[in-house]
Amino acid sequence: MFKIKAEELTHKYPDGTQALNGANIDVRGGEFLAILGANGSGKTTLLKHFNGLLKPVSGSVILDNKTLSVFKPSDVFRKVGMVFQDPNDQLIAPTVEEDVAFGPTNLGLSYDEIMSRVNTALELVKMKEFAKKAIHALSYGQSKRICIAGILAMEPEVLILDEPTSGLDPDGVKTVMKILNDLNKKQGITIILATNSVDLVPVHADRVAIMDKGIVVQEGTPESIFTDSEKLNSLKLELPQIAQLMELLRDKEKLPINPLPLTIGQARQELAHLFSREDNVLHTGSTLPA
Amino acid sequence: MFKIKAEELTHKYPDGTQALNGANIDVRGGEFLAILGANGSGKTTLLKHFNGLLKPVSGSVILDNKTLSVFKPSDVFRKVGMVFQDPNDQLIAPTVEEDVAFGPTNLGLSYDEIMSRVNTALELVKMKEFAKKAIHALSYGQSKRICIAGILAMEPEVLILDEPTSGLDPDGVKTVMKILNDLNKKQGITIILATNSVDLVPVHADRVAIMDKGIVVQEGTPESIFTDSEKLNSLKLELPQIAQLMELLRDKEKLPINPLPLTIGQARQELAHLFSREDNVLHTGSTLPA
Amino acid sequence: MKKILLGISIVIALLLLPHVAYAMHITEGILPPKWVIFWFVLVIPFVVIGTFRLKKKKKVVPGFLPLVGLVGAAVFVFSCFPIPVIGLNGMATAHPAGTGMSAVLLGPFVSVVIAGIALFIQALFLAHGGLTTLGVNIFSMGVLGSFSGYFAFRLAQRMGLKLFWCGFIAGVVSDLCTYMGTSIGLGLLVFEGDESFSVAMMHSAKAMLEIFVVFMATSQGPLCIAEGIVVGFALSYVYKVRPSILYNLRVIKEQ
Amino acid sequence: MEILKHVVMDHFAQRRNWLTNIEVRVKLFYIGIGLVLNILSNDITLPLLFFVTSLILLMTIKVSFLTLGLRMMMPFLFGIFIMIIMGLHKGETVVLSGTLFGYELAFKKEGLQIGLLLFTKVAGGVMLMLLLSFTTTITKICMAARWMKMPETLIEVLSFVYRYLFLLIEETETMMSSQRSRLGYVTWFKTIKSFGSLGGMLIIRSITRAESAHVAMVSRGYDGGRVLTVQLNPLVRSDYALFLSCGVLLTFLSYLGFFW
Ligand SMILES: Nc1ncnc2c1ncn2[C@@H]1O[C@H](COP(=O)(O)OP(=O)(O)OP(=O)(O)O)[C@@H](O)[C@H]1O
Ligand SMILES: Nc1ncnc2c1ncn2[C@@H]1O[C@H](COP(=O)(O)OP(=O)(O)OP(=O)(O)O)[C@@H](O)[C@H]1O
Ligand SMILES: [Mg+2]
Ligand SMILES: [Mg+2]
Repeated sequence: MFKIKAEELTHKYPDGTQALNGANIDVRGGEFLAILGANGSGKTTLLKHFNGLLKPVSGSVILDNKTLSVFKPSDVFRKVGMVFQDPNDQLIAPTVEEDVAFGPTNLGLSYDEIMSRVNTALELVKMKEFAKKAIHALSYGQSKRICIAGILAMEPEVLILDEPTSGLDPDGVKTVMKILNDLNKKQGITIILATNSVDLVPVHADRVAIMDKGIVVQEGTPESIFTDSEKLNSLKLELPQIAQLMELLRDKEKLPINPLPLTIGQARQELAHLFSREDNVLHTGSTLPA
Repeated sequence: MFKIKAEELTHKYPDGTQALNGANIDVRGGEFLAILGANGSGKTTLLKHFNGLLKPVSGSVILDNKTLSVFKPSDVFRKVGMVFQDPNDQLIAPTVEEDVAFGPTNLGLSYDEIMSRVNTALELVKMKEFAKKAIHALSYGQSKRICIAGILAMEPEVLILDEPTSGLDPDGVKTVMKILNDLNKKQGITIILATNSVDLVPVHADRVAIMDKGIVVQEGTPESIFTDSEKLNSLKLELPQIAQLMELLRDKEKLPINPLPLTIGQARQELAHLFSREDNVLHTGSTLPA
Repeated sequence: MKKILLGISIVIALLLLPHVAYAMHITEGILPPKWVIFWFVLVIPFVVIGTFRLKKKKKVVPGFLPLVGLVGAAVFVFSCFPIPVIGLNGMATAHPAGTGMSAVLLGPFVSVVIAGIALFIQALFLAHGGLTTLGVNIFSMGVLGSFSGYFAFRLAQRMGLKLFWCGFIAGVVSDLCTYMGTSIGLGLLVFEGDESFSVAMMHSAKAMLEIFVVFMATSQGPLCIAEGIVVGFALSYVYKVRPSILYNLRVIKEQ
Repeated sequence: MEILKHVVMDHFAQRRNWLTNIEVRVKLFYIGIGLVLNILSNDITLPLLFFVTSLILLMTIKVSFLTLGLRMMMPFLFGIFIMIIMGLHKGETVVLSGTLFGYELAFKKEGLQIGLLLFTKVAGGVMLMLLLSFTTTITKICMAARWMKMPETLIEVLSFVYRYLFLLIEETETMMSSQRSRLGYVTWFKTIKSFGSLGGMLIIRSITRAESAHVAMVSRGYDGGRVLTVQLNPLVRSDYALFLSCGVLLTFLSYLGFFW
């Protein structure tokens, strides 16, 4: 079943930029979808349609089998939470606790309920001890996590993130991605994430969609998307580092690698396997020069 | 010979944050130095000392064998150009041309000289046809290039860049890094670059420095720095993807890989080599299971 | 018959008025030359003093120029907030004047300059206001709005009110004065040279009052209050999050 | 913000066409004279002429009616409003009268005529202004202003406002979206409060941006000198020819008795 779905979405900004040109994408409940695409390909625009921040010029967004337009805005926001790229755009209250409580308060919950949600959300992003801190005293990675907590406190069913890892150090990237993975796998939250880091995608995403000039040009499992570097390059993208290496080994060094490993784990397995097979192959007459 | 050098730099922000704690680093003329470090480790603060934007509380910056403080500010800015992380902070004039001309004008050049520098700089970053465009009508990657052009027009000897690739798509990253590489190799400009993307470093940098809590904790060639993932992880960094794979192959699959390849090219060579050697090794009795 | 016609025109007028008030600035082409010259002569001293102050301050505080430019842009954006208000015509959105805010942050003279620039851009980009009417618009929004807002704020502060209330009063007063200025500008249009001065004055005053009442009754009355609250909240927000900004701009004294 | 999204855009002026290519000083000169003649005129012909000519010129560069309509809406409403005021306050011959909430109202013929004239002046004047703004970027106007020896400081502030306006609009929109997506705009009071913190964030934003812009300026050698430097090309013969043709046109119009 589809949780949320875009059908032939087009969007034109008031200045005439045609940012979406008939984008189609289905997102299943509980899946982790990554959206890739060059700068300006329409990722952010598409994401903003998913929670109704932008209205399509034509086409529609279907959430739980109903068009988005029949929902009350507040119901949509409750179901679909969005984390923007720049945490500074998003943290509105002076302290961490107040900020995370902002959404639940507007849901009209009781004080106890609000506080328990704030606590749970802060725990999920591992920032419990920062509850009383002032927002401006947080580091970049920390503010990112508070943004996520602020959305989690509204207990959304779908979590949308726009480039959640840009500007973070490798450790911060790992932490944020780990949190998202846990939310996805343990809590069953559907996650849609737009990103420019191709290396992250195969590790975390169940499915990938690639956007170009306002349409979704390709979609599928990471394995089916990351097969051909030329196609990707024409879309201003590239294979993950590991896949680039493996492709070279396959095409230039003629190693029998198939399918293309995308993650470090897969590559390790494949290579180990190859090395062990060499054993047998070599005895029956290898052609590799010494 | 050292082009620019930080000696025991300490810096404390007015609010009491001790951002630098005695940082030492030497940069040779014509080299390409990458500075790595976790969020908040003091990279930006250090860079801002190199062109005198921040004054050290103690310690000193040496440029061409003289302390920075004996230079006139305008001379420092002429020699050391800095590109900030957010292009919107750096581009202040309303059009591309005006903005690139801003630096040369402040150097007190003649109008013709200014215009010829503007043209050359725009050509170097391949943005000549955008000269008359309004800054706000540029895409992110384009504005990044204009930032670089604006500094190039001042014909600096040292170019400092703070996370020049964050927020760019893979193609944009390639383009910007290519421009920097050309400037470094062809024009002999010394480049200092702070970044969070470890994958870029071994491909482009001659030397790497790692910062932690306001000091430079390690420095050396990429090969000497990227040897040990545990050490790096403790600094909130990680090995480049390729190196991570190779390390696993070395440590877990017991492949005889030494030194650790860091780039795709190196890894390809090493693996091809290994495969061909297997030939010989295997005949003399390999231990890998089938 | 006549009654019906009148009724229709009144209904039309009532429907239109909120939109007119929404535009707020006097449109290009309305003022005759003598009033154009009159208003320009009246506001030029303020603009000149403002520019002069800016220039002097720019030398002393090197970062002052980008500061004024950016705060100017921010106030422009602020003045485009679609604030929902309830007026005669039901629920509508209206836009704050914003000069109260800029006067509090940067002082009244610089605020006049900023208002002038904002009006110039609005005239070109939005066709709100105009070029020949720039004078009268600078008078109402820039001069009246800034000075009244600034002094209201300082007075409230002197009286020891909380920052929120100081901002509130500044917002309300500057908004009111801006509309008063616009009403004066429009009312003077019915001023006739060939009547005796006092009669003509009476005439214009009546028109001014009518226009002002109409403005207030549609949506601008409630807007005053709303703008006051927004300015008050905005200032106290800044105070809570980054008080140093207010200290540095000398909006409030550091304890 | 809708209002900004729809109209604060200078992308028409960014395009290249024969109108944007005309030397900015020539354009300013023409529009300036047009605006002055417009408010000087005593009957509706000249304003209407300006309205129609500008409209036709704008059509040649493919500005859509919708765009123009959106921008003309406000001025037109203002024009109607002013017609009502004039109708109520000027002249003798009453054509319509009645009471509203006990308040005497009487429309007079002469007043309505004056009002109509004013209305056409609004149409003509605003269309002239749009002709300028659809074909000239603020940067060009800044350059021309400098050429006319306007105070440098004013021009610099104008260019800063222009440079950062679009960025701040965009950032404000994102901030507003994130407030909205956490239900910051559900009741009137919450809306007002959200606008308050939005205003506060906007102030903080602009001031930190100003600080970093200043840092960047300093690192590019700024010490209180000029911000804008690129100059206009000197006027060439064709520009003078255009200037001159204006003179000819004026004489011709005055010969036809347009001004008196
Ligand atoms: N508010 C806006 N007004 C006008 N055009 C816009 C606006 N926002 C985005 N665009 C344009 O719409 C297109 C799609 O933009 P969008 O932000 O969706 O791209 P993106 O894929 O998110 O890019 P990035 O990787 O740089 O974030 C771009 O050409 C962009 O310039
Ligand atoms: N203007 C400032 N005032 C006070 N503290 C600051 C200021 N700028 C930076 N800091 C603090 O100084 C420390 C070093 O900051 P710096 O910006 O140099 O880190 P960085 O290595 O560039 O981090 P990032 O990777 O996030 O850019 C951090 O703890 C930061 O919070
Ligand atoms: Mg985006
Ligand atoms: Mg930094």
